[in-house]
Amino acid sequence: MPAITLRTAAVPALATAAALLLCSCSAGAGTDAGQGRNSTAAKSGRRLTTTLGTAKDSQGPAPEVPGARRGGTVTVANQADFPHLDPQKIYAGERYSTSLLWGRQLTQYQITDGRPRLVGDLATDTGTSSDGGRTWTYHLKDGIAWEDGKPVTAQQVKYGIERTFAPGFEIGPVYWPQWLTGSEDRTEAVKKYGGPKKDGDLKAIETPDDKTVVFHFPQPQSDVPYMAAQSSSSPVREDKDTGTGYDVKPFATGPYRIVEHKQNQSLSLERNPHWKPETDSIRHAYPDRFEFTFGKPALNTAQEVFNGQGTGATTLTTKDELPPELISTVERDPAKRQLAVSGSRGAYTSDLYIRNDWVTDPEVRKAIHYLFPREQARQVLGGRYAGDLATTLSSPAVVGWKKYDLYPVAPTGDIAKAKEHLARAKSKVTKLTYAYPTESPQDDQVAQVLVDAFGKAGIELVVKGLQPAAFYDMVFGADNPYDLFLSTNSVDWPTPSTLLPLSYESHLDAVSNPIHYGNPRVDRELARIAKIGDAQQKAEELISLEETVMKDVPVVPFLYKSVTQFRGKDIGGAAIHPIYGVPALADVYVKNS
Amino acid sequence: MTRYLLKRVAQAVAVLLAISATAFGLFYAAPSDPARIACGPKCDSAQLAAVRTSMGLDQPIVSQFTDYVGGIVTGRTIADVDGTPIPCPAPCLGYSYTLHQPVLAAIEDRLPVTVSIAVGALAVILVLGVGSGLAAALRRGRPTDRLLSGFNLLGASVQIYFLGYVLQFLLVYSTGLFAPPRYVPFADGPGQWALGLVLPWLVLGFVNAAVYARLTRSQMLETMHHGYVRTARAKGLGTLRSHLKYTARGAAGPLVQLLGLEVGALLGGAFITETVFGLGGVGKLAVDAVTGNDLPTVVGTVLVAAFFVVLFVALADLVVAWLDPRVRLA
Amino acid sequence: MSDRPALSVRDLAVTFRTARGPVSAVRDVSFDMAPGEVLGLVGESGSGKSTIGLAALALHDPARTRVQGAVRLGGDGLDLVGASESALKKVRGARVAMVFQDALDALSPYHTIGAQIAEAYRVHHPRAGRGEAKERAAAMLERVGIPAARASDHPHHLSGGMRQRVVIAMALINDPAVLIADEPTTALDARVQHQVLDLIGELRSEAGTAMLLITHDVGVVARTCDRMLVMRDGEALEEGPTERLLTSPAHPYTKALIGAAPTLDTVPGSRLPTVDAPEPRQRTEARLRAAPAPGVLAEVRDLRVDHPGRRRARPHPAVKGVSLHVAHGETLGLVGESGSGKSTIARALTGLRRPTSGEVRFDGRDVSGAATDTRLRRELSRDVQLVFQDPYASLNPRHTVEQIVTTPLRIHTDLDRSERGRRAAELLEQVGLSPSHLSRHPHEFSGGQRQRIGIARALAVRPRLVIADEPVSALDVSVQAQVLNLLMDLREELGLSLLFISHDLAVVRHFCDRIAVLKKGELVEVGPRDAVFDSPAAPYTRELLAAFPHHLPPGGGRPQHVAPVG
Amino acid sequence: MVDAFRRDRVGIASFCVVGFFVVLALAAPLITALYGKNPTEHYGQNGAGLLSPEGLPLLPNGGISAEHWFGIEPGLGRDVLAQLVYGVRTSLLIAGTSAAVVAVIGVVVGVAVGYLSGFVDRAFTFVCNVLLAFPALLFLITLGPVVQTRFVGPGESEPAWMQFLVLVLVFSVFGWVPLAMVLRTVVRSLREREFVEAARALGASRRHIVFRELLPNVWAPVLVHLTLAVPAMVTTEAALSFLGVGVNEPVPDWGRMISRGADVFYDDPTYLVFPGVSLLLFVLAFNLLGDAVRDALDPHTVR
Repeated sequence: MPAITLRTAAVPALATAAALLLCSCSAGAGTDAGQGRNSTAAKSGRRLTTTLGTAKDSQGPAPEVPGARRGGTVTVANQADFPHLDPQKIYAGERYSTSLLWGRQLTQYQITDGRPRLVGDLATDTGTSSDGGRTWTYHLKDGIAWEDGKPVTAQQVKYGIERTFAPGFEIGPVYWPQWLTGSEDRTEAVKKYGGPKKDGDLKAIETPDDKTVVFHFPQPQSDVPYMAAQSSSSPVREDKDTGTGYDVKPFATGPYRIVEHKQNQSLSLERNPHWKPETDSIRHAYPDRFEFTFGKPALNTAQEVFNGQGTGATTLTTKDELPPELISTVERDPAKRQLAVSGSRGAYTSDLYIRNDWVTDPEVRKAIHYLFPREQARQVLGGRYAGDLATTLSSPAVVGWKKYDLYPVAPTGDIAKAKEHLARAKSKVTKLTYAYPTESPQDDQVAQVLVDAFGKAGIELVVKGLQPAAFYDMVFGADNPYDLFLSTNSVDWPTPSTLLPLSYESHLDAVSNPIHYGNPRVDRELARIAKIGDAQQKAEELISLEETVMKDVPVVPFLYKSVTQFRGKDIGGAAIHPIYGVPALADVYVKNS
Repeated sequence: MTRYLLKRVAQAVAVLLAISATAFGLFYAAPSDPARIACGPKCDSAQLAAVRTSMGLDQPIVSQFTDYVGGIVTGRTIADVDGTPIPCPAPCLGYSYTLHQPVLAAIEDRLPVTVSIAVGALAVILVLGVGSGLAAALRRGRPTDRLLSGFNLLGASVQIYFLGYVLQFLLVYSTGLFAPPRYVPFADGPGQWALGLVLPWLVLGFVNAAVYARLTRSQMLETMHHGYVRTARAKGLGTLRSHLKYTARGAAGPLVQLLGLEVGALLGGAFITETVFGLGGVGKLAVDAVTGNDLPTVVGTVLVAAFFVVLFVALADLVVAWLDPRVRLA
Repeated sequence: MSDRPALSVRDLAVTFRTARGPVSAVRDVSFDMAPGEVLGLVGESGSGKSTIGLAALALHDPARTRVQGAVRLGGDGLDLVGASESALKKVRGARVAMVFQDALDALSPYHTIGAQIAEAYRVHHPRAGRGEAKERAAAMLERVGIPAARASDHPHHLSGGMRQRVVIAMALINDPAVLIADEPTTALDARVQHQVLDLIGELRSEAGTAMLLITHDVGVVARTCDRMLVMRDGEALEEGPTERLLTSPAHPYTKALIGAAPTLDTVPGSRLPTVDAPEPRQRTEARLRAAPAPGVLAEVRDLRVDHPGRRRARPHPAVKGVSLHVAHGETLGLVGESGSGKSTIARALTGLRRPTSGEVRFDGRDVSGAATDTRLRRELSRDVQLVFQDPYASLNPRHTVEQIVTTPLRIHTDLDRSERGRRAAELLEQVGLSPSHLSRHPHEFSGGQRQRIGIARALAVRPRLVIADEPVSALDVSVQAQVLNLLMDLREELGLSLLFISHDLAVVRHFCDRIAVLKKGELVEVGPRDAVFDSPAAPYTRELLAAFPHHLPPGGGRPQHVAPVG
Repeated sequence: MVDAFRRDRVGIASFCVVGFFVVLALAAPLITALYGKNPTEHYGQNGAGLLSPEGLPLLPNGGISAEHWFGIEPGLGRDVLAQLVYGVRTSLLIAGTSAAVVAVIGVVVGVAVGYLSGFVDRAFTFVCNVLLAFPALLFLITLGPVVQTRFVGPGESEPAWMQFLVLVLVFSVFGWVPLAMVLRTVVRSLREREFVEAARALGASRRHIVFRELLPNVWAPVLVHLTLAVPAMVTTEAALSFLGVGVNEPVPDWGRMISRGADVFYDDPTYLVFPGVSLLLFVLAFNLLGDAVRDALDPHTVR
């Protein structure tokens, strides 16, 4: 290279680096961020009592949100797109909540002052049972229509539920197939009826006229009104059923319809002219449009929202949570603190799952219970923002929840006690494996926290980070090779009936019972309780059985999950949906600006 | 010429075939089963087998590959997970079971973003890299040269993921000097389009410009010593004019070739830039596909990225031949 | 035309700034050129002659060069030193023009020759349209003897001579008052050189342009210049009318410079004067055959060598059926212009090129296959060694002199390290270098020294035939003389047989016993030295001889300008 | 050459900085022992008063204190200085090994192809075209998990050496191409040089020509290429960690630190600045060294 080289020019480059170094001073989190100051972190696991509304409650329109205005465009920014929009494939709180914008079900939760009440949505009420809970009847409201103006019929509701039997719909809830066929599990159910394309008409559902749906169950069912609120209970028009395409762009019955859905990029909603507020006691439709954007890192979205940059002022998130990195910034500034939308994340709990058939010795599981560094792990996940430390299996958000703490332990863990229990174990445990999805660096850090704690108790914890897809594949697969993993789960609706019977019954497959828990006494109890038709009694029995299960330490309760999302300053009405655990979009409006 | 083009096309096809075969073989060995992911966790083995059949995963890999290549040429019909036939016209790059759309359509959706990033970044590279390289060469040894070279050295040493975040924090979120990075289609207003992308352009351009600045400078200095530049000055041409007309022309060859490679690479997706600024281009699609184990999309994006590289490298060769009549295309 | 000199240089000093401090290239040079006069600037490489040429157009990079003194033009007396860039732009190409040495380098490969010539016109005739400039360029091309139709060709389509004509056309299109010609013909074959010089003279005298001819070749000066100025190490040594300087040089260096290059009149085989020894001990008589030839040592019979064609093109022949031989103890000279196949024959003889057909024999043995048979080549190289033209390229830059000189010993002998070292020292002494140089690398040596290293390497295994391929043509005249002297001494001492290849008739005549003349791969004439030079049989030989510059200034026939003594 | 290098002050300075990093890498255990911290201990979590409940350092400037000179890591509260020092080790080990492999493959292939030409050359060009057009980063992202699931049993963690090996392997697969291409061109022009012909004329064998005549002439471009390739590999490795597919916890790694630092940048910029600036310095020094080596080896350089 001829002439003067570039290197004599290193000096400016170095100077820049040095300047960068100098201006990087920052205030520590400790300057005014103490433990006891105001925090936006919500108390998680708020106790709930979900009531069943009456037919009157089910009549629209929904009670106005005070101060709400019509008009404007709301931007909903999340890093990830919805994996599914097909109503029969939707099976997660945030998707339930979002799909309320365009989808309607037989029943739905009406929220007033933060209290949920189950009311009729398409149906006039939450359903009437007869025959000891074996027959449930729903009548459809008048004036309910699709986005093209055609009325919603009972046959379309039936068709929607029939779809849940079809192949490809395994990812949705299994209750309709199981209940309607009286089967142990879905695999058995679909042998009896394989969906509308394969086996045509499903006899268990009758539609005597366009307005009436009658369910016939071989066994008594008490939770049908709740199941009727699930997205699976949405009507589907056979002529609009585009198969997998329906998963990208479903046909609307709710207040909005989907204009365009570019996957992982955007989803645009506009008003559905054929939706009538007077038929709907749940949803509001204040904004003219909803624009969902996907792909932007949560941190960027948060910055824009808190600073009101770009469309930030009219943006809110339903999936992206307040990044832990921004917590102290937000807490320092009251104006920003207001923009955090927090609450209990429905009935979600996070637990350390232990494969009971491998870590068979309860003493070892107890040792894990004692050494588990709850506080440290939670600190990595954002401290109290992650939720409150749990002592029970079910969330306080479940109807009838009772507090218990079978093996009290300090939040930071009790290594000495753990060692005691390990000493009592029949065979010495020196090595355990822990799998986790590598979704965020926090996952890696939690793993390191665990390695540290297990190490102190003399157990080598082998940690294995897996791609998220591979992780879920693996730990819920029949041949899951890992001893431990953290899992966040929820009951499907706020009664205890979907918790123990669907996860702690020894015959269940790995997907439902990934810890392979099996206790003959619990099995017998569950069989007995299954026959109870009275919802109230059933709930009570299940709650008391929970302590019996937890005596075995099948899992280590970790957190009652909290959620903190955020909204722009011009977004009104954003509050966490008490059931679905995300901001309820159906109540959101754009403030006067 | 025609003969050259034909030969070139044949070479390109061979390269692309080799790349797609490699990608196919590699991602086939990926950790999780695409069928299981498409089917969901609650899928039993019978359902899984059905899904595998409809996805064609039960075929031996070689026949899967030949089907794939056949699809590119003639198009084909692919069965979705539930057996729904999906038409995928030529050039069919497969069908994404996660996105429920043909891979090419998914790429086409995101290509505008990637093209927008590439265009702007390229402009920055040209102005900042080539421009400062030219200026440094013309003022070699003087403070301008040192300053520009230092600036470029910094660019060569700094990382997008470091600089991107720091600038984003300083210029967007702390001071609001720049609009938050986002993609607005060009058709919705060129102003908005440019405003949303200016920061990614600057960062990507700055980091890549260094190579061009160095190459431009050293090429210019090398060419400057050629007699014909002196001849031009001896004719009475001004210094600047003779450098621009003669030196620059002589120095352009390697630059054009590097640019060809760069344009190709940029159009294949700027993975890190797109990740840092949250822009949903082809790079993001590819990374998402890898993490989501979306095999068809991964192979498709690899192939498209390689296609752009091959295409623009070939174009660059043509430009070089046009620039330098001594180069014979053979 | 004014009475003032067309170009007047006063106390010119040029200093380059380098990382290791200023380097003075030219000191206190003064001279005048009358309008229409031809001044020869003569000197060896590094004497500063080209620097003066560039200074006359103020083409030095001001950032790295300091020019002092004055360079005044005739007419308005503009001093180019310190003139503004805009003033200089008007001068360059219009009033002072330049012809550069290497036409291939001086012409832009990217533009057509027509465009390049037209540009030279348009720069100084801003109002002239494209069409006019194009016409002017075409006319100028015709004047330098190139069909105007070739204006749209690129330089690489033209031959070396034509390229030089283009450069001349470009320089003269604006009828400059002063033409600076920097080694305008050095890269060309003698005949072409002759034509180009004639062309310059013709065009120049038509327009009355004064010319500064920069050259290392005294022969060129002799036939072209009115006056000459001898430069050495940045200083002007001697100036005067060409004739006077050539016949009675005052300065010993001038004397050496003139005598160093053999001419067609020097006594063959005599020791040549060098700068260090301007008065060599003269061999009084021409070398006779050192030893009578008892037989043929090496020969080629009906040798044909084809260059492989590029890709699918047809191979074209480089040597078309040549039969030659070198007898024991004899020196055969191989003469021809570039592309005549001289080097190809040398390479066929050393086993580096495979003959397409014909026979190559050494000492009676068929060695045609040596190029493909490593063992055969190895055996052949024991007896036949090659001295290369380029002393820079033929030595591995990463090796020490010892490694270079001992490589043949490693290959061909069982000598151990210290023995090889001793032999290397001996060889260095033999070629006039100090054994203390053994551990140095080639780049620390001058061109002449490197060529000595090359000769030492060739002699290491005591070969029976040395093939010297243009061994002195890359060297300065005085160094050339030294190397020729060395070769002659070694030949004497070791009784070598030599195949000596050169394009320089005088050198060949001086050095060789027998001469073979090649033309385009064919043997034109072969015979004893005197026969070939005194009574050439082939017309081509006569043509070559006619084109060769003689030292003595031609008696009259050319307008003589009386130079104002400066 | 050494003399030329010695005269180059920036070159010497960058050489010192690079040397400093190499010493850091080699002496990491010693340094941390003297400093009294280790890179894997969760100081912030195990000691009180260092991290807020949300996991951010309580002390200003990322928790810089007499105890923790460069502060502590948000979240786990590991010592930043100890992590940085061990991070150099990771970077240099991977880049150094890859560079060595690249050098061997590049030299062997480049020199062989340059000398042989013909069919070998066409095959080589094809392979180069394929590798150049291949999106290398995407390949890198995918390969890690593939190797992990194929070669590591579920009950074992992927050993650190295997992660290193995968990275080295991939860097080598893509890294030798430019070097071999450069060497091919160099050797092709060398082959035409007269000294090679001179060696042939001396009767030298092919082996002699390749090893004694050609190889000594290619080590200059090799050295230049490698000094510039090392920082490139270090940054690519960091980029992979940034994308979440680099070296796993708990092996300290600059890329992961930067990635994490980018997350917490708004509250704790110090944590981004230390690894970010370290990487910048490291790469800058290596780039400068590469330039210096190039200049020192290039006899034509006029400075």
